[in-house]
Amino acid sequence: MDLTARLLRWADIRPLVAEVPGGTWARLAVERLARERGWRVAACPAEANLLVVAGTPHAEVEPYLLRVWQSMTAPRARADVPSGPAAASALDAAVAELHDPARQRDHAASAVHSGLDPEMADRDADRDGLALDQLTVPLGPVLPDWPAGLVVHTVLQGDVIQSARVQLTGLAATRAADEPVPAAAARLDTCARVLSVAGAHDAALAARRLRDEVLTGQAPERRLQRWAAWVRRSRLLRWSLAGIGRVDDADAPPALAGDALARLHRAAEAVSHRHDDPPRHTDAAQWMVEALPRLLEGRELAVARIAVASLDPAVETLAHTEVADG
Amino acid sequence: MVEQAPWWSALLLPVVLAAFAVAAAMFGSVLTARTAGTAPGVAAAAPLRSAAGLLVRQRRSTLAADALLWRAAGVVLLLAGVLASLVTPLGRWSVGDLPVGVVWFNAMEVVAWAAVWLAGWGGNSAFGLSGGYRFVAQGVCYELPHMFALTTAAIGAGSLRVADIVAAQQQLWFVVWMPVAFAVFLLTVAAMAFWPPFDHPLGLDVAGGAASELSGVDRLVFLAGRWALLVSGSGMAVALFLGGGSGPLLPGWLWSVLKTAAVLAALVWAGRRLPTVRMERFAEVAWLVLIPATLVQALIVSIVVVAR
Amino acid sequence: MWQQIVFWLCAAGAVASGVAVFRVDSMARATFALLASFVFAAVTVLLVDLAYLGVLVLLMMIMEMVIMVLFMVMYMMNPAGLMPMTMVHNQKGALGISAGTFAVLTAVVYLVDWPSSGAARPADPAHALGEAIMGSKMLVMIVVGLALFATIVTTVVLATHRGRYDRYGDRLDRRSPDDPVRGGVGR
Amino acid sequence: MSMGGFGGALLVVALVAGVLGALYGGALLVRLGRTVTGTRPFLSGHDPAEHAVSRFHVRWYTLTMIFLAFDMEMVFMYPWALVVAELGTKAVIEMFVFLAVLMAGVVYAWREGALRWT
Repeated sequence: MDLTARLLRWADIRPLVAEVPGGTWARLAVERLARERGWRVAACPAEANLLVVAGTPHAEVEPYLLRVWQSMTAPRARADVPSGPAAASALDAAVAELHDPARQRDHAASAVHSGLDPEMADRDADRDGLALDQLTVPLGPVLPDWPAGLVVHTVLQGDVIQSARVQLTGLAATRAADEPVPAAAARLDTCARVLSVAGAHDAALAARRLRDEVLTGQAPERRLQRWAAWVRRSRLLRWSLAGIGRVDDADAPPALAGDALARLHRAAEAVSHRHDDPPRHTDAAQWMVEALPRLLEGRELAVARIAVASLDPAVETLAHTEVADG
Repeated sequence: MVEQAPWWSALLLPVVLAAFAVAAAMFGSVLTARTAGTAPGVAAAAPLRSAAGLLVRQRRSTLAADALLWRAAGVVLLLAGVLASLVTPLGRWSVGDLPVGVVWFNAMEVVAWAAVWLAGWGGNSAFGLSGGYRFVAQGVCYELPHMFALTTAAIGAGSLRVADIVAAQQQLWFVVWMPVAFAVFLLTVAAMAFWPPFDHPLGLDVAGGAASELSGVDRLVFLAGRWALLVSGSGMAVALFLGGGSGPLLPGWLWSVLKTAAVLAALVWAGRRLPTVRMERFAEVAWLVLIPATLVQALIVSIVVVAR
Repeated sequence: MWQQIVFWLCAAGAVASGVAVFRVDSMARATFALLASFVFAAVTVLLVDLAYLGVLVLLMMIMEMVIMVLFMVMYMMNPAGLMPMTMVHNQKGALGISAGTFAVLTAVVYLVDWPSSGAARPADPAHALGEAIMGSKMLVMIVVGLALFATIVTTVVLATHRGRYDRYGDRLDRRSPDDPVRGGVGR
Repeated sequence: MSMGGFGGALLVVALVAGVLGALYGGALLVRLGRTVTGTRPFLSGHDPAEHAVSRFHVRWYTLTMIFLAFDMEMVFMYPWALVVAELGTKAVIEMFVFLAVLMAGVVYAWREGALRWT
């Protein structure tokens, strides 16, 4: 056995999870398995060696997945996980592929890159009177801690969003028959995303673990309360999230009112008191998709990411629509 | 009490730093496993397995990347991280006991400004660019409090030589009468090493930020450089505020190792607990709270020094 | 012996990276070539046993060049040099002026009968510097302090697009400022 | 050793160069394939429309200018730390008046909103 093969077998697995509309259950299963197996989820293709597609991708989404795949270098493998129960076997097969030196050398030799050549960025006026270059930076569909099926085409100058346009992609693949994720688990999932984007690594991981345990009905009360208490009490979190993604319109769904902090606190509260009402965001998706450009324009990029995570629009509940910028 | 070690001690410096870094990474990994509810034994090997994965990984270069500057980023970061420890004593020995050791340490730390910006710029990626610029903003906020914390220890000893600063703590560790400087120093060491909660330059919200296009051995070198900076900072915290190698019973070098390990463990632990501090919000705090706080601390220390 | 080797390596390195500043297309490369040049120069200062000055040059120049690169990238066309371009204008004239300056300075170095200082070299130059700043050169420091204060104020006046009246209202009566991006103190 | 202990620094530089050589060399030996060039940077699954290396709008550029002015104080403060104990009260007053003047500038900048992202 040569050294490369040995190292390859021993190397860690870094999955990049791309959720497509309708793939929530698949993603939950993948995230649970990744956590249990001690895999650290990757933030970008350069870091990842395993592309996990959670859900059955519509043809519309495939080009995005292909581009991500092309920007990964060997060792690499793709695992298609159409549903929750299929996750374990799909991941096992992908890991076997990752550990196979012959196949990985093939992957390495066959790396191809296609795509249009980028152009030089162009200038435009900005709110502070400077006219500097603008970059088109689409957020989604393949981005960690980002709602499935959502694409926000932003125009950035520096790290401030000048304009945002929302596009929904791959919705045709959603199956109405899928039963919704139970409210408590959905709330924990949203909290985990907000905490993760806000960089509270430990609390995000704890939320994901609790979410998985809630789904199997064995979340220990003490740990749940401790987590909720931390989220409510952390002053740094309070200071860091205050005022982000504030929704105060009269026509807004009441469940979304307030800023990212208020929404997070309400979710933590509901989880710790085991409120069993339906998840707050399903009915609000349409409103959010229309309101997003307005909420994001003029915001700093990190702030915009936190705002989207805390609103967590369930766009897969919507029909395939294109929404113009607001 | 601290003296210049023989020339071959320089050979040990990277080894010692690497040992600290690997141990700390394992510790962090075990903490993660505890939160995730998985076996800590398996998790301990994770950092090494991650390094193995990066070694076999095919390297990549993005379209129109400035490969020279991009690759230089990791190399320079690692070099600076190791050189920062040149003046840090381990018990009685220090590899290079410079008369201006404190300034040298500061100079090596700010190399990270250049390195992280280059890593972000070189990859020709929007997310990378954003991460690189975030780090310069962070540097602009943290360098002055950091420098005042360093100066406070220097005022206490009346010297910029780290050996003298350690010697001046024979009676009383500086942390006792310079608690603000110590706290700010730890905070800024984490910020200079873009360690959580100051990891916004490598933030998840911009897909890994400055490191988002780094892969394979390039990524390994860059992350190793970050560890070297963090370990160097912890070692310096021990020398400047925690009495260096002084302590009962055990030999000096062991005290240095134990104290450094404790500081490092605290940084690793705290980094996991706290949410990321974003500069767009923190800039004002750094300039209007941290700088005045360290200035008042420096004033108190200089009054004590003059009155003594 | 090894000081000689280091000196000549640094001298050659400083000149080469100095030349590179004008030969590269990219603003980033030009700035970091300039930084490399400063680093080489700093090492030569260390060689003459001016530890504080040498390390200070390193420290300041790294920070300043990184800040410079922000502005170079922000305000120059085509900062990455992806389109072919040249860093120099009036090439012949510039070349003549720089060659002439170099010749004059070199001549001055060799032709002037430099006096040698009779004073003993201080044991610790940094310490001597500290004494000078607090003693005979006190006025210099105070003037520099006021100049820096004036720099901060002027910079803010010239560079900020919105001032306190935009933030706190015409009567400065808003309790918390109205800013596009929220800050950490004051709201 | 002359050069006040900086000889050690040269040795460390050489050593780190060796370590880097070993890392890159080792990676060259065990790698799965040649370096891939021309990869598109990650943009959430899209092709980039423009080169990212462009005139980046630094929102906090006033802050960098304030920093540049303020950090000049380092030049004085490090040597000052060496002599403050000897020179006594006068040195303390002089330095902290100097710093207070600079700090007043910072407070002014804060009031004008220069410490915020525009």
